[in-house]
Amino acid sequence: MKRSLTAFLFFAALLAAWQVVFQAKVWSPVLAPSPASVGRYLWNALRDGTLEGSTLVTMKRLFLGYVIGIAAGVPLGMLTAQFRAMRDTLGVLALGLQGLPSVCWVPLALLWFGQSEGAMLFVVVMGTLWSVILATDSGVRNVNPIYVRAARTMGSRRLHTWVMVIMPASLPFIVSGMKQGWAFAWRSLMAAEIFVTILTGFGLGQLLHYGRELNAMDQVIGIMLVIVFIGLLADKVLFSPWESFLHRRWGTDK
Amino acid sequence: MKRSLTAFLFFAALLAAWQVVFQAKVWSPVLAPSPASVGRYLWNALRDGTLEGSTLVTMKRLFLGYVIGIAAGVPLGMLTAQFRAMRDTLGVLALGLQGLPSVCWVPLALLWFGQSEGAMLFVVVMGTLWSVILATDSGVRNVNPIYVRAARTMGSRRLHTWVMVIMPASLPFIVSGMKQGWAFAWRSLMAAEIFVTILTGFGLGQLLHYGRELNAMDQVIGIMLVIVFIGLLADKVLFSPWESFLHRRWGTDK
Amino acid sequence: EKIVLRVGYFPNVTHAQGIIGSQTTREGRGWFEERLGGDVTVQWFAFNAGPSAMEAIFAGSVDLTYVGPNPALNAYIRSGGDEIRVLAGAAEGGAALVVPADGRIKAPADFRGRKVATPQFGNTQDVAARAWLKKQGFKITQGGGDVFVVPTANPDQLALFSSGQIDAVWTVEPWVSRLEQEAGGKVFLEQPEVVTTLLVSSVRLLKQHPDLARKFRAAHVELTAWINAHGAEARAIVCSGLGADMHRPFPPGLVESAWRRMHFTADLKPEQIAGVVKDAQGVGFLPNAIPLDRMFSGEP
Amino acid sequence: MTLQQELSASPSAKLAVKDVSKTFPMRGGRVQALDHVTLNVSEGEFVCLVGPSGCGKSTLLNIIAGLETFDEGTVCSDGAPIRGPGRDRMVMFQEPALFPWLDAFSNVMFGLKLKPGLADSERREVAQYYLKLVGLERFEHANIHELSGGMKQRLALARAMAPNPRVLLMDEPFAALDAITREQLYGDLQRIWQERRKTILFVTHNVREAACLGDRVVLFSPHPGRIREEFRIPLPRPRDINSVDLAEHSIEIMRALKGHLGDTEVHE
Amino acid sequence: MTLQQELSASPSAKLAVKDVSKTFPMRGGRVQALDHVTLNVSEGEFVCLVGPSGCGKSTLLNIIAGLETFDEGTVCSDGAPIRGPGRDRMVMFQEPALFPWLDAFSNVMFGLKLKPGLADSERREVAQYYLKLVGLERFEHANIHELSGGMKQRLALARAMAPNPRVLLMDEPFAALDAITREQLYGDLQRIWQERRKTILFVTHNVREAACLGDRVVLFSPHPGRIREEFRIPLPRPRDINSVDLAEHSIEIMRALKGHLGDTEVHE
Ligand SMILES: Nc1ncnc2c1ncn2[C@@H]1O[C@H](COP(=O)(O)OP(=O)(O)OP(=O)(O)O)[C@@H](O)[C@H]1O
Ligand SMILES: Nc1ncnc2c1ncn2[C@@H]1O[C@H](COP(=O)(O)OP(=O)(O)OP(=O)(O)O)[C@@H](O)[C@H]1O
Ligand SMILES: [Mg+2]
Ligand SMILES: [Mg+2]
Repeated sequence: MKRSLTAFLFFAALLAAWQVVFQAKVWSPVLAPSPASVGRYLWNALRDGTLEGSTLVTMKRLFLGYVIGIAAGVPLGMLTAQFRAMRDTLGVLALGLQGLPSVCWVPLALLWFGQSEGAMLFVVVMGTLWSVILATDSGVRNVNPIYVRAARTMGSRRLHTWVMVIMPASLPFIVSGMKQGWAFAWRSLMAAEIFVTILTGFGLGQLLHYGRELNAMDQVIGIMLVIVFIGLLADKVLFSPWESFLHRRWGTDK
Repeated sequence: MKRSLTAFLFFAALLAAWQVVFQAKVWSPVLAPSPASVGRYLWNALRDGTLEGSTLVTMKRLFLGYVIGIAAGVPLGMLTAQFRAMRDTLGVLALGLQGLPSVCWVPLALLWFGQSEGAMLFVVVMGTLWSVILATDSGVRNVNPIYVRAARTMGSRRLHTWVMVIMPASLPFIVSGMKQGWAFAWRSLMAAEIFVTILTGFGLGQLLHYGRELNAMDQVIGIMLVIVFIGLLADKVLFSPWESFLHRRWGTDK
Repeated sequence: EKIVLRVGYFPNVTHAQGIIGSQTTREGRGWFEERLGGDVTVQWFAFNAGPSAMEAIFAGSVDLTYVGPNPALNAYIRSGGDEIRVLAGAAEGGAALVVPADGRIKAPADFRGRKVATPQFGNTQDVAARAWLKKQGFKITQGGGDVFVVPTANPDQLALFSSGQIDAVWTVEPWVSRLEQEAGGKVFLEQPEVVTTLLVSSVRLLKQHPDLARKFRAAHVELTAWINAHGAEARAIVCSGLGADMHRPFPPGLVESAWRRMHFTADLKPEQIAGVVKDAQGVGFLPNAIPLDRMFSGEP
Repeated sequence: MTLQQELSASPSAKLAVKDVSKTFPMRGGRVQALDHVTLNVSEGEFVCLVGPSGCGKSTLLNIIAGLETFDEGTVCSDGAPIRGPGRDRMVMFQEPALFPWLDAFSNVMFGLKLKPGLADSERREVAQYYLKLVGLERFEHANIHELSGGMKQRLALARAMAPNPRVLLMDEPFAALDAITREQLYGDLQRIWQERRKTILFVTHNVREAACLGDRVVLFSPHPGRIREEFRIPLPRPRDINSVDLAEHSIEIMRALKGHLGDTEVHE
Repeated sequence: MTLQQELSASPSAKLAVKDVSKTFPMRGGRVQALDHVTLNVSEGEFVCLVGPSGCGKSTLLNIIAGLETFDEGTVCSDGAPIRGPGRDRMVMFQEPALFPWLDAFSNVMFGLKLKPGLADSERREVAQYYLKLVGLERFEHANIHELSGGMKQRLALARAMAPNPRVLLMDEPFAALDAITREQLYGDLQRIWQERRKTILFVTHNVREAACLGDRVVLFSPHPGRIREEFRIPLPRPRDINSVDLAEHSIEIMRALKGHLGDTEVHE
C-alpha cells in the first residue's frame, strides 16, 4: 500500500513537471506536447480501437518472438556453458552477434521469409536470442559446483542435472537475463515493425513510427507510455513472481 | 591453442558455407555478396582510411556512452536495491523505460543537446543506463546476506559495505549485466548515428546506414563483421579478465 | 562575430541543390557562403529522412532544410502553421511506377491482386500510388483491398522486386533507375510535374534573420538556374557530394539516368501542393488539414 | 519392490584405493593433498578416517565418490575402476550442500526420485521416514536458509541415507550436532548399517566417535596427506559411546594421533 | 598505538539480555526460536551456551550482534540498548561466511582495515600473527574454495579475533576441527581472553569444551528456546581438557542436558 503510494506520488510529480515545462513553453509544443493532448490521443485511439488492435498485434509478435528466444536461448546457453567446443563456436558467435543492431537482420529476414510475420519474428528472435544465450551461459558458469557434485552422487545425469540442478541453481541469473531479453525483444520488435512492413497487422512499432513520420508527438509519447506500461505489467506478471519466489527460497533480499 | 583452433575451424566453416551459398546462386548476388567482395570492400575501406576513421569515431562515442551508463547505472542500481523508495520510483521507471526503442529518445536529445555529440551520447546512455540499473539491482538483491552481516559486525558501514562487500559479492551479476549493457550501448549507438545527424564525425552506424540505403550489401556485411569483431575484442579485453578472475576466486566453472 | 546558418538536406539525387551547397562548402568555395556575405558560416546536415529533419527544425537545431512536400506539409499542419514556411521549390519529377519488364503488367487492370510497394507509409509516393490506384477503380484499404499497397524501405524493394515477392514499385530516383538497371524493371508511369523537393525554413529564422533567409533563397534560385545551365558540371558535383556524404563512391551513371527523369525549378506552385493535400485526404491521410496560405507567405 | 523390501534391502560393495596421490595447484606452489594412499574397505565394513584438518580426508572421499581426479594410483569399486560418481556411492559433504531452491522435504526426495523401482507414494514415505529419523518432521516445508546449522546437517544426512546406497561416504556428518542428537544418531546409523549391510567410510574429528562407530579407524597425517596407522576396534555392537572399553581404544588412537603430529609439526 | 599495545589492549564490555523472545514465520505456522530469554554476561566473562540443535543459540548470538530483530525484551551492551552491529561485538558465524572474492590474508585484513589507529604495516603484522596462530601461514594467498572445511573455520576464527574486539560472539568455532588443533586453540583462546580481558559468548555442542572454556555454562532447551539451567565452573585456569575435575563438571552438565531433553522430547 505504502509502496504503491510512493510510486504513485513519484509518477504524479513527473506528470506535474511535464505540465509545468509545457506551460512554460520552453520547447516547441510540437515536440513537447501537453499531457492533456497525449491523454486525448490515447483516449481517441482507445475509442476507435486502434490502440487495442495494435497492442494485441504487437503483443502476439512479442510473445512469440520472446518465447522462441527463451526456449532456444536457455538450452543453447547451457550448452555453451557446458561444452568447451560449443563455447568456442556458438558462444563466440553469440558474443559477436549480440551487438548487431536489429536493422542488420532485416535484409536476411526478407530474403528468407519475404514480407511475412516470419520475417518479423526472425528479427525479434535474432535480437533476443544471443543475449539470452549469454545470460544463461553466465548464470550456469557461476553455479556453485557443489550443487552439481551433490546431484551427481545421487545419480543425477546429464539432462536431469541440467534441468533439476543447473537450471534452478542459475535461476537468479536466468531471470535477470530474461528481463534483459525482454527489453531486447521489445526494442527489436519496434525496429522490426518499422523496417519490415507487412500487411497482417499494424503494431505499436508502426504507430510509433508513423507518429514520428507525421510529427505527431502526442502519438509518439502516447505509444511510449503504452510501451512503458506494458513493460511494467510484464514485470509484474512475468518476472516479479519468480523473483519473489527466488528471494523467499534463497533467503536473499530481506 | 586447441580452443582457438576450434573457433578458427568453426568460423572457417561458416565462411565456406557462405561461399558455397554464393556460388550456388541461391540468392541474388546483390543481396548475398561473395566473401571476396566483402573482403574487397573492407580492404579498400581500410586503405582509404574510412574504416579506421569511422571505427575510431564510433568507439569514442561508444566508450563514453558506455562508461557513463555504467558509472551512473551501477550506483543507481545499488540504490534501488537498497532503498524501498528508490525501487518504487527509479526502479519502476527503469523497468518501464528499458523497453523503449532508441529512436524515442532522439527528439528529447535534440531538444536538450541540439545536434551535437551530446545528443548522440544521450541516446546511447538512455539505451544503456536502465538495463545496467536493473542488472545491478538484481545482482545486489541476490547477494547472500551472510556476507553483509559478517561485514557489518566487523564495523563496515554504508559506503564501505557497498563498495567492499555488496559490489564484489554481486560481481558475477554485474559483469553479466555489463556485457548486456555493452550490447545495448552498441545497438543504441547504431540507431543514434542514423537518427542524430551531427557534423563531428562519421561512424560505423552511418556507414551501415548508407550501405543499406545504397543497397551495397558488401558494405553492410563488411560493417557487420567489423561490429562483430569489435564485440569479440571488447569481450576479450573488457569482460573476460573479470570473468576468469571471478571463476578463479569463487572456484566456479572448472 | 560569424552567424552560423544550419541547413539540412538528404544525400539523395533529388536534393541536388543541398548536395551542391554542401559539397562546395566542403571544397572551400561554398556557393551559398559566397552569396551570403563573409560573416555567415553554413553548416550542412545530411538527414536520413524527413521526420529527422522536421524534428531538428522543431528543436531549433537547424534553420533551413531541403525536404519532400509531405514531411513539410505534416510539419506545417502539426505546428498549426506556426513553425515552418516553404521558401522555394527545388525539384520536380523523378518518381515513377516500375513494373517487371516481362510484360506481366501491361494495363492498369493488371494490378488487381498484385503487391505494389511504396517507400514509406503516407509519404509522397505512397499517397500518389494509393490515389492513382483508386482512380483506376480499385478498392484500397490499409491491409488489403483489390491491390495490396505495401510500404517497403527502398533498399528492400530492390531485393523483393528482383526475387518477385513484390510486383510493382512506386518510388523515386535513384531507385527508379536502379530498379530498371539492376532488377529488370520497366517504368509504367511517370508524374514529371509532381513536386519532389522543397526548400523550407523555420519561422524562427524568418523572425531573427529575415535578410539572411531572403539571401539564401536568392542563392538557391541562382543555383537552380546554374544547375539547369550546367547539367554535366552539376552532376559531377552531385556525384562527388553524394560520395563524400555516404563515404562510398556513387555511380555516376545513376546520377545521369536519375537526372533525366527530374527537373529543377525554384518556382513554387501552391496549387501542386494543394493537389498533394487533396490526394492525401482522398485516401484518408491528413484528416485535419488547415489553410495553406501562410505556408507560402515567406513571412514569419 | 515393496516399501518393506526397499527399507531392508542389503546392498554389497567394496572399495580399493591403491597408491593414490593428488596435488592441487596453488598460488606460489602446489599442495600435496594425498601421497600414495592405499586403503581397502571390504563389503559391509565401517571404516572411520581421522586426522588433522587439511590432511586430505575430504579429498580422498571425493576421489572415491568419483568427483575428483587424481594424479597417480587406482581407485576401484567392486573391482572396477571408478569412472565417475554413481548412485551406489552416496556422499554426504562436509558443507551441507543442500539445494536452496527446494524445501527440506524435496531435498530428501531429490535422490529418491532418481532411484528406479519405487512408487511415488513409497518415495514420499521413505523421505518422511528419514526426516523423522533426524528429527525434522516438523520442518518438512522449511526453506534451507530457515534451518539452523545442525538442522541443515541432519537434513543432509537424511538426504544421503534415503536412497539407501550401498556405500556411504560421510564427511563429518555429526560435526554440528549436540551430544544428545549425536548419540541418538550413532544408534540409528549403526542399526541401519547392520540391518542393510552398508559399506561406510566416515570422516570424523571426534576420536571417540570413530572408535564407537568403526570396525577400523584409519589415521591420517598431513602435509602431505598419508595414512599413518590403522586400528581395529573389535568391540561388540551396538556400542555405547560412554563405555570404558571404547574409552581405552580412543585413548590409544588419540595418543597415536598426537605422536604423529609431533613428527610432522602442523604448527611449527 | 604500537603493535605491542594493540596486541595487548584490554577492552571491557557487558551484555544484558532481558526477557527476549523471537519467533520466525514459517510455512504453516511460526517457530518460536527464543522464549523470554534472560542472560547477563559481565565484563571479561567467558560464557558458554550449550543446547540441542535448533534451540535458538545462533539466533541469540545474532540478536546480541545486532543483526537480528526480536519481538520482545531488551538487549543492552554496556548499559545502552543495541541498535545494530558494531565493531565492539565481533561475530564468528556458524558457517564460515568468508568472502570468496578475497584470499585468506585479505579476509583477515578486512576487519583490521576497518579498525582505526593502526598503521598498514601493523595491520599486516597482526593479520600474519593470527594466520599463524590458526596454522594457516602457508595458505595466506589461497582462495577460499581451496581451503578444507577445518581450514575455513580456522580462517574465520582468525578474522574474528584479529581486530581485537571487546566482545567475541562465537558460534561453534571449533566444530570442524580435529582434537589436536582444537586443544591447541583452547589454550590460545584462553590465553588471549585472559591477557586482553575479552568478554566471550561461545556456542558449542561439546559439553567438555564448554566446561573447559567457560566461567559459566548456560544450558538451553528447545521448542521454544529457553534457558534451563546455569553451571558455574570454578576451576583454575589454564584448564586441561583431559583433567578429572573438568570431566566431573561435564558429566553433571551432560546429565542435566539429557534430563531436560527427556522433558521436552526433541524427537517425539
Ligand atoms: N580445490 C582445491 N584447490 C586447491 N587446494 C585444495 C582444493 N581442495 C583441497 N585443497 C587442499 O588440499 C588439502 C586437503 O584438503 P581436504 O579438504 O581434503 O582436507 P580435510 O582432511 O578434509 O580437512 P578438514 O578436516 O579441515 O576438512 C588442503 O591443504 C587444501 O588446502
Ligand atoms: N531465518 C529464519 N527463518 C525462519 N526460521 C529460522 C530462521 N533462522 C532460524 N530459524 C529457526 O529458529 C530456530 C532456532 O534456530 P538457531 O539457528 O538459532 O538454532 P541453533 O540453536 O543455532 O541450532 P544449531 O545448533 O543447529 O545451530 C530453528 O528452529 C530454526 O528453524
Ligand atoms: Mg574436509
Ligand atoms: Mg546454530
